[in-house]
Amino acid sequence: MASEAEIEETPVPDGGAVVGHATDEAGAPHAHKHPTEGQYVLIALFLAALTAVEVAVYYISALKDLLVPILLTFAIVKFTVVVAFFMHLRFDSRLFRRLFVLGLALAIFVFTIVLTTFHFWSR
Amino acid sequence: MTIVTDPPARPPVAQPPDQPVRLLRRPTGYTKGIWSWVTTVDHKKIGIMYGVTAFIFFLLGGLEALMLRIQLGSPNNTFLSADTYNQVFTMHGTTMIFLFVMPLSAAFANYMIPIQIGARDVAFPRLNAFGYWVFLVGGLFMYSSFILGGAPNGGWFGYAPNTLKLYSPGHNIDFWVFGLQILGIASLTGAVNLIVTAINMRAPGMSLFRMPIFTWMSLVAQFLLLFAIPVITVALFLLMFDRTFGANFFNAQAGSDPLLWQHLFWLFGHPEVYILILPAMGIVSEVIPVFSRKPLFGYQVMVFSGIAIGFMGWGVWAHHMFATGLGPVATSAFSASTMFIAVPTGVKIFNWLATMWRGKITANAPMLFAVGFVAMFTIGGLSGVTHGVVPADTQQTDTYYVVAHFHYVLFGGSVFGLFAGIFYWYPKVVGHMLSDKLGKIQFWLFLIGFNMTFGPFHILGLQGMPRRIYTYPSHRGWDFWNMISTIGSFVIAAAVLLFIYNVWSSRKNPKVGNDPWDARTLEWSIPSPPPEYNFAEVPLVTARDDLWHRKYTEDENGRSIPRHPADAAAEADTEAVVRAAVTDEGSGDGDGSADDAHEGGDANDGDGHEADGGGHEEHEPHIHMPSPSYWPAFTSIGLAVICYGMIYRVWVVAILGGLWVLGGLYAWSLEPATAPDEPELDTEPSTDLEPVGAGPAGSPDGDGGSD
Amino acid sequence: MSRTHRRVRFGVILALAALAVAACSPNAPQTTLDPQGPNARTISHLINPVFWVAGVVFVLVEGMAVIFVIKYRNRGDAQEPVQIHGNSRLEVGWTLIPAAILVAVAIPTIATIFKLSHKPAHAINVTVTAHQWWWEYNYPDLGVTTANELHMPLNQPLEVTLIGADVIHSFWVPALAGKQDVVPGRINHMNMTGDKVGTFLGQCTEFCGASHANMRLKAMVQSPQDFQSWVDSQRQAAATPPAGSPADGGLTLFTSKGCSGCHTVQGVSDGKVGPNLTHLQSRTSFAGAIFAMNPDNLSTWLKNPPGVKPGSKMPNLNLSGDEITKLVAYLETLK
Amino acid sequence: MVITASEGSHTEDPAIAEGHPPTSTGLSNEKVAMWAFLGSECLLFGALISVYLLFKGQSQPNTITPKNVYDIPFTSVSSFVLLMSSLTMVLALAAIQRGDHRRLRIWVLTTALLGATFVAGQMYEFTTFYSKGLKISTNLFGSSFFVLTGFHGAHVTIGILMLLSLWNLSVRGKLPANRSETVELVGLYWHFVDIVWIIIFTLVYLIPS
Ligand code: HEA
Ligand code: HEA
Ligand code: HEC
Ligand code: CUA
Ligand SMILES: [Cu+2]
Repeated sequence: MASEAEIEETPVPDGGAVVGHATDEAGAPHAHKHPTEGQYVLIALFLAALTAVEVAVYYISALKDLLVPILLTFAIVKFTVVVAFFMHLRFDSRLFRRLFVLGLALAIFVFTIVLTTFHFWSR
Repeated sequence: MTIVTDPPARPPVAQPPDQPVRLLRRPTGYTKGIWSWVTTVDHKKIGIMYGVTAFIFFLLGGLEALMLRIQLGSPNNTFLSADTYNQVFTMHGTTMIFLFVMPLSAAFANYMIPIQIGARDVAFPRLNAFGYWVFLVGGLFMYSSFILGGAPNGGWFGYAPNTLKLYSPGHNIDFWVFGLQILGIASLTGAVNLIVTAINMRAPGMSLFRMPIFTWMSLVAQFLLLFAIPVITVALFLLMFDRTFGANFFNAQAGSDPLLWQHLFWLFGHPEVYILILPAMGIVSEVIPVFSRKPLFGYQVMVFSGIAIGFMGWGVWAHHMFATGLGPVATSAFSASTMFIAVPTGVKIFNWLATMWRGKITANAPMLFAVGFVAMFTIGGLSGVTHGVVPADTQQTDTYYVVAHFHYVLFGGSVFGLFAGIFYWYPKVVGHMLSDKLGKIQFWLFLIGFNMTFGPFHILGLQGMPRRIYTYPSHRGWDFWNMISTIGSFVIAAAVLLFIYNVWSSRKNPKVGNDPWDARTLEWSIPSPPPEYNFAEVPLVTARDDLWHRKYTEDENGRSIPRHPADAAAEADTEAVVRAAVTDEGSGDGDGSADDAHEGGDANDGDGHEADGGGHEEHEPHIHMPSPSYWPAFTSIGLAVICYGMIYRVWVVAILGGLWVLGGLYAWSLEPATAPDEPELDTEPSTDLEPVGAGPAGSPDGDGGSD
Repeated sequence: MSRTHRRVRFGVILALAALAVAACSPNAPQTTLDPQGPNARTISHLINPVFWVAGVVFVLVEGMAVIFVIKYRNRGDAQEPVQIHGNSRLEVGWTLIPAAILVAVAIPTIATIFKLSHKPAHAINVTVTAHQWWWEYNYPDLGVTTANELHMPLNQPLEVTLIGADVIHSFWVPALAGKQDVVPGRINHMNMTGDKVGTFLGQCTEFCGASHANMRLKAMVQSPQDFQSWVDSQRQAAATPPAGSPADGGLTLFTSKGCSGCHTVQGVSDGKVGPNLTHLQSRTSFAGAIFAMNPDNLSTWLKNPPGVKPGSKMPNLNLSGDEITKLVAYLETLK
Repeated sequence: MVITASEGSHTEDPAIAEGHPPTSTGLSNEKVAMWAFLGSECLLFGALISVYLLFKGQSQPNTITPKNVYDIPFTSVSSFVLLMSSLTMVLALAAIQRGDHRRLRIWVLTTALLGATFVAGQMYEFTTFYSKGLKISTNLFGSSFFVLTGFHGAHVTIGILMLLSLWNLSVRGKLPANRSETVELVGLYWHFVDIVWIIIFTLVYLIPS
């Protein structure tokens, strides 16, 4: 039998299951850690550039067979950049990341399976 | 239920006592009578309203069940016409799941989670009230179909294309679609609210792994809701567009594959069934330890198995589609995933048994219902596993064998668990005991009636009786067991009536103290019923089962012994006096009399160590609870207006409803959480709050509109 | 606590009685427990051991629950129980053992899934089209079309192609095979074989609207010879009633009253909405196999189809009694 | 869903005055709620996008297909507009965190304006498609396209409403710097709507069926 001491007094990290640690880099606002306005503008330019390239790729017939992978990669990059910097997920509490990634991963997981049952990939 | 009529309404001390209640004026903590309920933002009152409403819907769903049973009691019966029967079984299933088990679980979650984690309210009290009113509006909306030309008749999972306009003209299905859409809003707001509450409102020291197991299981259920609701929302929207705007999502002639509906529905539907069972499992995990006078066996394992069930629940939905022709590969995969959900569930079953093992068991009503859960749910679970055996399921699916399975898990599981919770927490919520004797009789009637009603379904199913048939010919060998089942259902009905009588007849029972069961968790450390602010001083939690550890310690061979019996009693008395003085509410007295009302240990020990043991009355005036508000109730009604407008294609009405909702939300978000006439941090938040912008700060942000 | 005892006994007895009654129930013609073909038999061989496993777990759990409540009930002694907080070894144990049991169940399950999905050699093809609320059977290779009553030769596999005409239905003959949904927009397949001569009852099992309960069917497993003669008779053209006979009047009404618009009678009409009536009388039942085939039932049917079969897509044609007798007389000739 | 202002009652604790973190994680209720809500939204759009992918190619033969109607240059521009609105949104947040209310209002309005431009573009797109004969009832492509992009458009519209009420609050002096989080919350929602469009633009418009 595990003694009471083991069970009760052992400090159980909050991080365990679904949510962040109580004293997770939270508390004070993270403004100071956030990018500066200048950096924001740079990031935006980068995103704009990616978009431009995307559209370009769409028209370059030479890349026809590579089109899908390229476009997907770009989309994922843009997605991640916005989430990480504009939405501060890179600087904010782990809890926020967990909540969002949980939903995102779950969505990708289940809908991939759904599409598979419709033989989506093979058509 | 009589609870409603005598609410523990008490004005927050801060209120200037001379405030006339005018409709245009903001309701205050002083508002009395019906309006105090319409405008309340107190999670306890909201919990009570959830509970009472859900119970009434249980009666309706049960009434429908009895109609089903009368019709099926004998072959070629003509008690119900085919279409009426289809309406009745559809509404029975929809009611029991969406209007009874879910909201009753929500009732317990609302009432107990904040108290169990030592909070004074949920994170978003007005959103909480909104959730309740939306639920009520959704339920009434769906039931209004009975008087508006016919109730939904497509089954509780409304398979397309049968639910398309072409095959289901008339508004029956529309009421189902829009009704569930409304109820979804209620569930989603509730989920967000309770998740934030459990994550963010825990008292100091209440680490996640000290949270009571009921809070844990409800939290998991809320996460399932958070992610499952959007899926059915989409499914319902697609169906709505098909029916209302001629879209083609489920129209095979247009090249669609109607199985899409089944995937979307069960992608929601299976997590849903765990949403229905996890809170009940949480309740059972609270009740069994208390009445075995032993801690829950393997708390951590219980938590993790709950989480595991939550995760695995996302990988099995297609087990509802084994006969649809998914192909051997997909079916094999889902067959395996389905079976292995039995593992974490089994762990729970065995841990409950291990909790009872070598305990000191008081077999009173709550405990009997809890043990009944373990016994009956196992049967349902086992039939579930036989469903997972795909080839066998092609024989079982859509027969009464399935109906047997899900009634054993839903009634033998959820309902037994919820009744355990009702008998266990009733004294805390209402302030006096239910009759344990009547409770026990009800339990045995339940157990016998339940097995009489649903046990035969196993046989009927295996004998090939399909579900959802309004009639069946004789000489199929189904007559006898159907009759038995019908008789059984009336035994259950008797038990339900007995419960109603119990509530009524026990209303004069002596008041109980804080801790009538000699229980383990925080809710039992405060008065019964609790004051509006729950804890005069937020407790400092030092251990799992904190209250128990304030009362007991363990001797060298691990038996629990009272810490300091003497002053426990003493403090309890002083404290009773204190509270009686502070709150004009006699919850403190009658402690002694509680003993004879039940078999629970000494009613006194425990409260003594609660945070508000003496001397805190000067704190009280500074506890401002958020003020009541009209807006949640007001706003929720707009949703029904939208839906009626949509159904009858009176677009102006729909638009008016939309404006109604927007207006309500806007007024709501501009309204400070706590009325300005109370000295409040609201209009200009004091600086020590900014860092996290928590609390009333930020009230007026416009994002009330984000849907 | 002897109540508890009675409770267990009640439960166990119920369970046993249940199995007993269910297992040997000659008067349950639609039962799944008495397979009459290889597929159904494979399934029951798969599930029966699982039922026993479940039974063992059941007895185990219920037993412990009851025994603990009785054995450890509060006897009012002052001593408190030992506070046991958990035991990792035990918990791992009752995680792994069920897991092992389930592996043992999953392997044969998956094997059987694939086994049953194999397309049998030299099977007879039949296309089953599910309509609200009746079954249409088409033997493309034999050029036979009939309704509600499926004929199949002994020991020869039937390769069934399932097509949905309107909503989702589910085709099921418990004695021969598991059910298979009929999904509009998809073409599903299943196969079944009868290895005993006889008539086996089945029914639509996916809720399909008002008369879902009235969408039944029969599967008739015949000796090869009988099957062949049935096929031959089905191939014949429809009988033409002698001129002037009431049946002849019925024939004229059949076209004038619009029956011909929905029903096929070879050489007379080829309506596609309703069942093919060319050899109506070769069937023992009609309208989703809910009515026995006899003149009285037919005339009741013609009087008001939706009246006797809720929602039926065959409208009430407000026929006079005389018209009905004539029509029935004609239908009687469709041997 | 409705994520309203907090009424976190912990803040009334006498304890807090003594410097306790007002919530157990030290994070604000609203922000946790918003992120949970966004997690939930992932499944909403996940479902809608899957439905589109599943059906875009399933229309009956010789009915309108994406190729017939899409105007990639036009959509690229509106995508760009929405992308830039994310920039102005963060700038607005930065502004209020600096206590610069003038710039806050400018940027909030710009964001709303860009958003409105996007929605206007979408309306134009819908009408042209409609005039080309693509209706929600035309075929599966029509159904799934209008529903998916329509849902996104609705989200943008709601975002615009939220931005306007921010502006209105700020003008009425009801948006002090110490309540910058209100702006941050609206921002989170806004950026989410933007990233959803990033996915839609690629999967729906650029990747041909
Ligand atoms: C409370 C709700 C609830 C719960 C908890 C469950 C639990 C389970 N369900 Fe159930 N189910 C429903 C509600 C629920 N179900 C409903 C409402 C339907 C019908 C919907 C409709 O069609 O209308 C349904 C239908 C349903 C089907 C589809 C049947 C069909 O339509 O053909 C299947 C198929 O696999 C299934 C499986 C399971 C399994 C494997 C579990 C498992 O989680 C059970 C696990 C538990 C145990 C197994 C018992 C305890 C375990 C032990 C004692 C360990 C030892 C055990 C073994 C080694 C086996 N369920
Ligand atoms: C929690 C869920 C739950 C609960 C508790 C119940 C409870 C009961 N169910 Fe239900 N049932 C479902 C969920 C539930 N059911 C679902 C999801 C379906 C599938 C629907 C579908 O196929 O779409 C279903 C289907 C279903 C069927 C199959 C219908 C069909 O397929 O044709 C039957 C048939 O007997 C049935 C019977 C019963 C009975 C007798 C009870 C009894 O236990 C009810 C006991 C309660 C009472 C008897 C109430 C007491 C009321 C009074 C005493 C009257 C007083 C009233 C007033 C004062 C207003 N249910
Ligand atoms: C609008 C179409 C329509 C018309 C007109 C119509 N029927 Fe029918 N008939 C049906 C349909 C559909 C069914 C199947 C009904 C069911 O089983 O639910 C049916 C079934 C039948 C059956 C039972 C066949 C079987 O084996 O199940 C008979 C006999 C029959 N019709 C005779 C007639 C006669 C005689 C007339 C003319 C007086 C007629 N029908 C006119 C559509 C029609
Ligand atoms: Cu066809 Cu049910
Ligand atoms: Cu399921």
